[in-house]
Amino acid sequence: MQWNSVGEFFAMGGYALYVWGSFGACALLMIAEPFLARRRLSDVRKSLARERLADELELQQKNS
Amino acid sequence: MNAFLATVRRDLLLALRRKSEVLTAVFFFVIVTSLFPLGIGPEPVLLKKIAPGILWVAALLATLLGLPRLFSADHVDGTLEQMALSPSPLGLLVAGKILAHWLLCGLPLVLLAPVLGLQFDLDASTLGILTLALLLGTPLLSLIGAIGAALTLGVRGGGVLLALLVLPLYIPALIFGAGAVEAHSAGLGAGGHLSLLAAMLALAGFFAPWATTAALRVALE
Amino acid sequence: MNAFLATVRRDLLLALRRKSEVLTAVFFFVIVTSLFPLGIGPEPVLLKKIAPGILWVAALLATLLGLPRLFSADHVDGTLEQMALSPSPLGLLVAGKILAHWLLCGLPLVLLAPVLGLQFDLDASTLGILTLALLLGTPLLSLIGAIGAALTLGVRGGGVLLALLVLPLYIPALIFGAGAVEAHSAGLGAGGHLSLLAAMLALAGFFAPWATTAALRVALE
Amino acid sequence: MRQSIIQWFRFASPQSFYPLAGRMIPWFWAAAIIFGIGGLWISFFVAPTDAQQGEGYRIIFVHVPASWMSMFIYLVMAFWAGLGLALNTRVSGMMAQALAPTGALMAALSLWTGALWGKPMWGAWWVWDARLTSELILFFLYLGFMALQAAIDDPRRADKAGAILALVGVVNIPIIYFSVKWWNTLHQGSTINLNKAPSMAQTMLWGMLLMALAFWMYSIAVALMRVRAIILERERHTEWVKHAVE
Amino acid sequence: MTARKLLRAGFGHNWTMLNVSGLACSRGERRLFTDVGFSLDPGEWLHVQGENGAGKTSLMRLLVGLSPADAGEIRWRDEPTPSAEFRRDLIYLGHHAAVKEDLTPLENLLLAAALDGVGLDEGTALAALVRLGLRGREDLPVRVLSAGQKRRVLLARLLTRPALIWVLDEAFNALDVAAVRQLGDLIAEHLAAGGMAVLTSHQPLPVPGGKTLVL
Amino acid sequence: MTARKLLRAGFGHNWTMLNVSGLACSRGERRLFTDVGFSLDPGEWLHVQGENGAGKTSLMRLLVGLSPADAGEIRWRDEPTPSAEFRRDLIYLGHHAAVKEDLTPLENLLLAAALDGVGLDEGTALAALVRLGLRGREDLPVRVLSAGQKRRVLLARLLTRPALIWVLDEAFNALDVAAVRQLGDLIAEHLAAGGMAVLTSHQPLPVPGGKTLVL
Ligand code: HEM
Ligand SMILES: Nc1ncnc2c1ncn2[C@@H]1O[C@H](COP(=O)(O)OP(=O)(O)OP(=O)(O)O)[C@@H](O)[C@H]1O
Ligand SMILES: Nc1ncnc2c1ncn2[C@@H]1O[C@H](COP(=O)(O)OP(=O)(O)OP(=O)(O)O)[C@@H](O)[C@H]1O
Ligand SMILES: [Mg+2]
Ligand SMILES: [Mg+2]
Repeated sequence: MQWNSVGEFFAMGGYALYVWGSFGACALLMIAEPFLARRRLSDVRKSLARERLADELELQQKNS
Repeated sequence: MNAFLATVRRDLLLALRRKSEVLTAVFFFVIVTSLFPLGIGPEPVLLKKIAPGILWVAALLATLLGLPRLFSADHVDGTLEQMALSPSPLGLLVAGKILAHWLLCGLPLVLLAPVLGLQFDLDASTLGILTLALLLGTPLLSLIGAIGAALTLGVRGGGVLLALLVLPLYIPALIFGAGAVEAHSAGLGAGGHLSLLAAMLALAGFFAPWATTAALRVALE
Repeated sequence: MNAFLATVRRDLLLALRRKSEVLTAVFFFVIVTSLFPLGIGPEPVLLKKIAPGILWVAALLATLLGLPRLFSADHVDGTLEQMALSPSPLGLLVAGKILAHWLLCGLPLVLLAPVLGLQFDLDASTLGILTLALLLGTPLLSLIGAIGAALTLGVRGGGVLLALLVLPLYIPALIFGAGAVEAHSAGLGAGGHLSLLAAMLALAGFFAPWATTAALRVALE
Repeated sequence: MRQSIIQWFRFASPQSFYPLAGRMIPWFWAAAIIFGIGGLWISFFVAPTDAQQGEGYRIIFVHVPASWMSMFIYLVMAFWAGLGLALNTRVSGMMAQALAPTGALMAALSLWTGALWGKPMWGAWWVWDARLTSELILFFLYLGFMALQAAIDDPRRADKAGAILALVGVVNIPIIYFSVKWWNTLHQGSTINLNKAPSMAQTMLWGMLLMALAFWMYSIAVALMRVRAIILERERHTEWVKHAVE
Repeated sequence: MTARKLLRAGFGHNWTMLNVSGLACSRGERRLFTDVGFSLDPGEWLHVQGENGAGKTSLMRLLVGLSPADAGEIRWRDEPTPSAEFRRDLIYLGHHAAVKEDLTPLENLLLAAALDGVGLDEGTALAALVRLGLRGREDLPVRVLSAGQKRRVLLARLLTRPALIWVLDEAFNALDVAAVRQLGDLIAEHLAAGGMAVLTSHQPLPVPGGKTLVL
Repeated sequence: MTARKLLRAGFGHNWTMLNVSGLACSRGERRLFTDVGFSLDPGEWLHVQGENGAGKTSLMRLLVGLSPADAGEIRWRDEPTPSAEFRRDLIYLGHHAAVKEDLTPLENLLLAAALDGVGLDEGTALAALVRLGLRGREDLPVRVLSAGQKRRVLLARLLTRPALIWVLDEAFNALDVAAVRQLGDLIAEHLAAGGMAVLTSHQPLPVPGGKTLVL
């Protein structure tokens, strides 16, 4: 373990901007991407559910 | 004024509908600037020297590439006829189309130029001047280009003829635009170049829509 | 084979009918090369150094500019459908169109390059290499470009999208083409570069018409 | 033989693939997280400070996996695309479409982390080095693929056109790679040479390996998530989708 | 949306609304027609007839002011055209589709209205599309519509913008039997409300009455 | 130029020349038609009917092989299409003009024939144009022709290339009365010589007999 303090860890020996810039960008994008993918999935699901509901309503109308 | 805004909105909507279109003008700019180092070789000193020229030529070509579409789609499908017959003055609609063209093809280049400048290792103050020059220059390119687009409308061989007509007219913008950066690098100050660009922009903003409208009426005859 | 020649003849005839078209690709090439001295400044040593790169990038852009028209006119007016249904194999007709495109947009550049090279003060043997490299490279550009033109056919945002697809694929041609001249100037001999260009040309000549035909069939669906 | 292969791909219909993907995703996420934590631990707490580059070299632990993945994903994408074109299976086209954004993301990360590494090491954000340049071109190829697919709204056509482009690109990638390499090395050595990181310590190798595995698992997980969405979008009017989504 | 309110002043004068006299047109070395004249008052319509190439389209383009005549005069409300007033009173639908293939029918209508500077709410636009049988196609890009459906999108403009004079060049092309009848009804309604129309068609027109001009 | 000599073998077999069965086509989410089938033998023709957007054009494109069917089979001379033989026997004229606006009618005909790999001398081409009423327009660029004249240039291909089966999508559009009659005669001649035809039109067709398919 080469870090003596938390501050030293974050300073990264003077390369903080570059190291945290790299790791930060990776973390940010790699967290964002699955959320975007999931939202896409849930959007489709929602619209499918809406369609189902509309179908059912139409059916009810026909029956009554 | 309403019709003006409606035209801008319409053209933006059409462009967004072709999602890729907005981004691809930008990517063309990026790719063309990247082509030059590949053709010329990777020496940093040399590249730094020719960077402003390359960025300006690339911006000019990227604007040029979007020009044929400015009126041609509306011409082919008859919308332009409808515009000429519309109760709103044609000049207003044309001005709207030009503004939309700049928002789609010009503004993104201005925003992107600093990033590309970094690739050529330009420093911060040079990047500032470059961006400012492009901010003044790209609307000028759109305005002048619109005249050319209208003149070559429906003419056989349009796209290339357009380039031929418009590029010579772009030369002053290129000289003062790229010159501003070089003057700055040489420690001469870019003020003179920039104010000339601004003056040309004012002039073109006044006359170009008018000339474009006249050219369109001829094309419709 | 007859249908192949007929296609070439037809495309040449169509281009000649739009008289301006043949000349304007050439003028675009001339104007773009002339823009650089304006954007970069008139230092002869610098210009001489970047000349091959600039000529190659200009040739590449001039070819690119003619690409959207390669199939789109035939697509819009339904001729392409007729070609796909014609008893002659579509691949043959496509090869004919590519050859015609090269004759119209590539060959003139090759012929003109030495003249433009003189502007940049290149010596005779360098000019020879430049011309030879372009002679091998421009058909390659037409072949690769045809694939892109077919893929973007009838697609929203065509022209600019085409540039985005095709320019990255052009890079090897650019590097070896401009590299040949530089290697020659550096006394290293251009043989290696030129034979690589020739190899790529052979590869593309074999695969590109095939890929283009496949893409056209997709576009017609 | 050929018949049985075709049979197999018929079996891999969207209908059977959708729940299968759903069951696999958590496992890949788990693997990605475990490998990721291990990799990060090594990269920050086990790997020693580099003698020449100080702490700056730690960027390697994201840079190299991202670069590798960006290249590898293109191959996989082209594989699926070619399969779709040859056998006309529906899932293949969807897989190719699902992989492209992740590949582009990896290429972008490689460029970004590389630029952030270059500034302290070479004093420039960007130099026209062979490897950098070919990565940039790879990024453009991804964007071209995505732009082409976005521009065509009939999914069947989009798949086929995208497949042709991906295959053309895959032929070109080696050509591009070598041309850029030679372009650079044939030149007088005015560019700064990209020094290989000095004799990598065993621990660094392990760190990179773990991170690469994490990136790999991550890519598979995200691509599967996206492909599920794409399956539903494209098959929304089939009976099974109506039943699958309660 | 009727023509009535656009009529305003115009009655009680001794001039006709549209008065065309002495028109001549040549294309290349060919004289298409000379000395063509006619006049229209509210409620009247003109059927321009003639074989292929007789000059019907050319006449229409002169009439609306898209190309200049070799000779002759066109007066609208007793003023020479093209006047701003004429353009406000006019709808011209030509051979071209004049719809954006990338937009949906609804967007096409709304944007066309915005460009003309007339207000149009979505409800009215939708009603026009439904009336023209495009129910269920409001949200598809026009590109995928059938030939007849594209024409219908164009024709919907007749319902969304009030105009006094309709100039329709082969508007019945590509329409099916039901749509032809419907367009006929539309024109008849327009005439009854005091509108005017100039039509060409090679088929018999389902509109009663009307003057005839044979080129 | 007649279909007779193209017939060759084909009689005395127990299959029909064109046999279509179980065709299905969907566009977007819409099922346009399912299980469409018909067959044609020499001298027979089919009238495809249906309102705007019913799927007539889509059916024609499946038939000639421009887009793939969702299901079903098309057999020509007892072989599945698209075969090289089918393409040799086929002429398809669609909604599009498919003529080059920059070329003259004569050049258009000659080049179209050359692309198809069939010989065509200038005399025959000229005769076809004259027969279709384009006398005096042979040397004008197609661009300046009227809408109907453009269609006639396209139709002239029917006279300059022998083919067994004509697939004509709304070929009667934009034609004047005389031209409609003439095209009807042309088709009748073609059928009498053993040809086949698939036609769509919203107007009544001036060709006697014929099967009907309503979509
Ligand atoms: C934008 C800039 C950069 C880009 C696009 C980039 C791209 C790449 C690529 C594509 C690879 C994988 C190559 C392979 O495995 O053969 C790679 C690996 C690597 N890069 Fe970078 N790089 C960049 C900047 C840098 C910088 C500045 C350094 C260090 C000073 C660096 C050090 C490395 C190392 C050590 C490897 C692993 C070497 C190996 O596995 O052979 N890179 N980079
Ligand atoms: N440059 C020219 N030289 C000679 N004739 C020309 C020229 N340009 C156009 N024409 C002729 O002028 C006429 C234009 O006709 P127009 O388009 O007005 O016909 P139309 O009555 O609308 O016919 P259609 O019923 O086919 O639509 C055509 O006969 C065309 O051949
Ligand atoms: N993506 C899509 N989603 C839904 N419907 C679609 C889509 N693409 C096409 N359609 C519909 O498919 C039909 C295509 O019809 P087609 O062009 O074959 O009609 P047609 O019978 O030739 O009509 P017309 O008489 O107008 O020429 C149209 O009704 C159109 O609205
Ligand atoms: Mg007409
Ligand atoms: Mg149709």
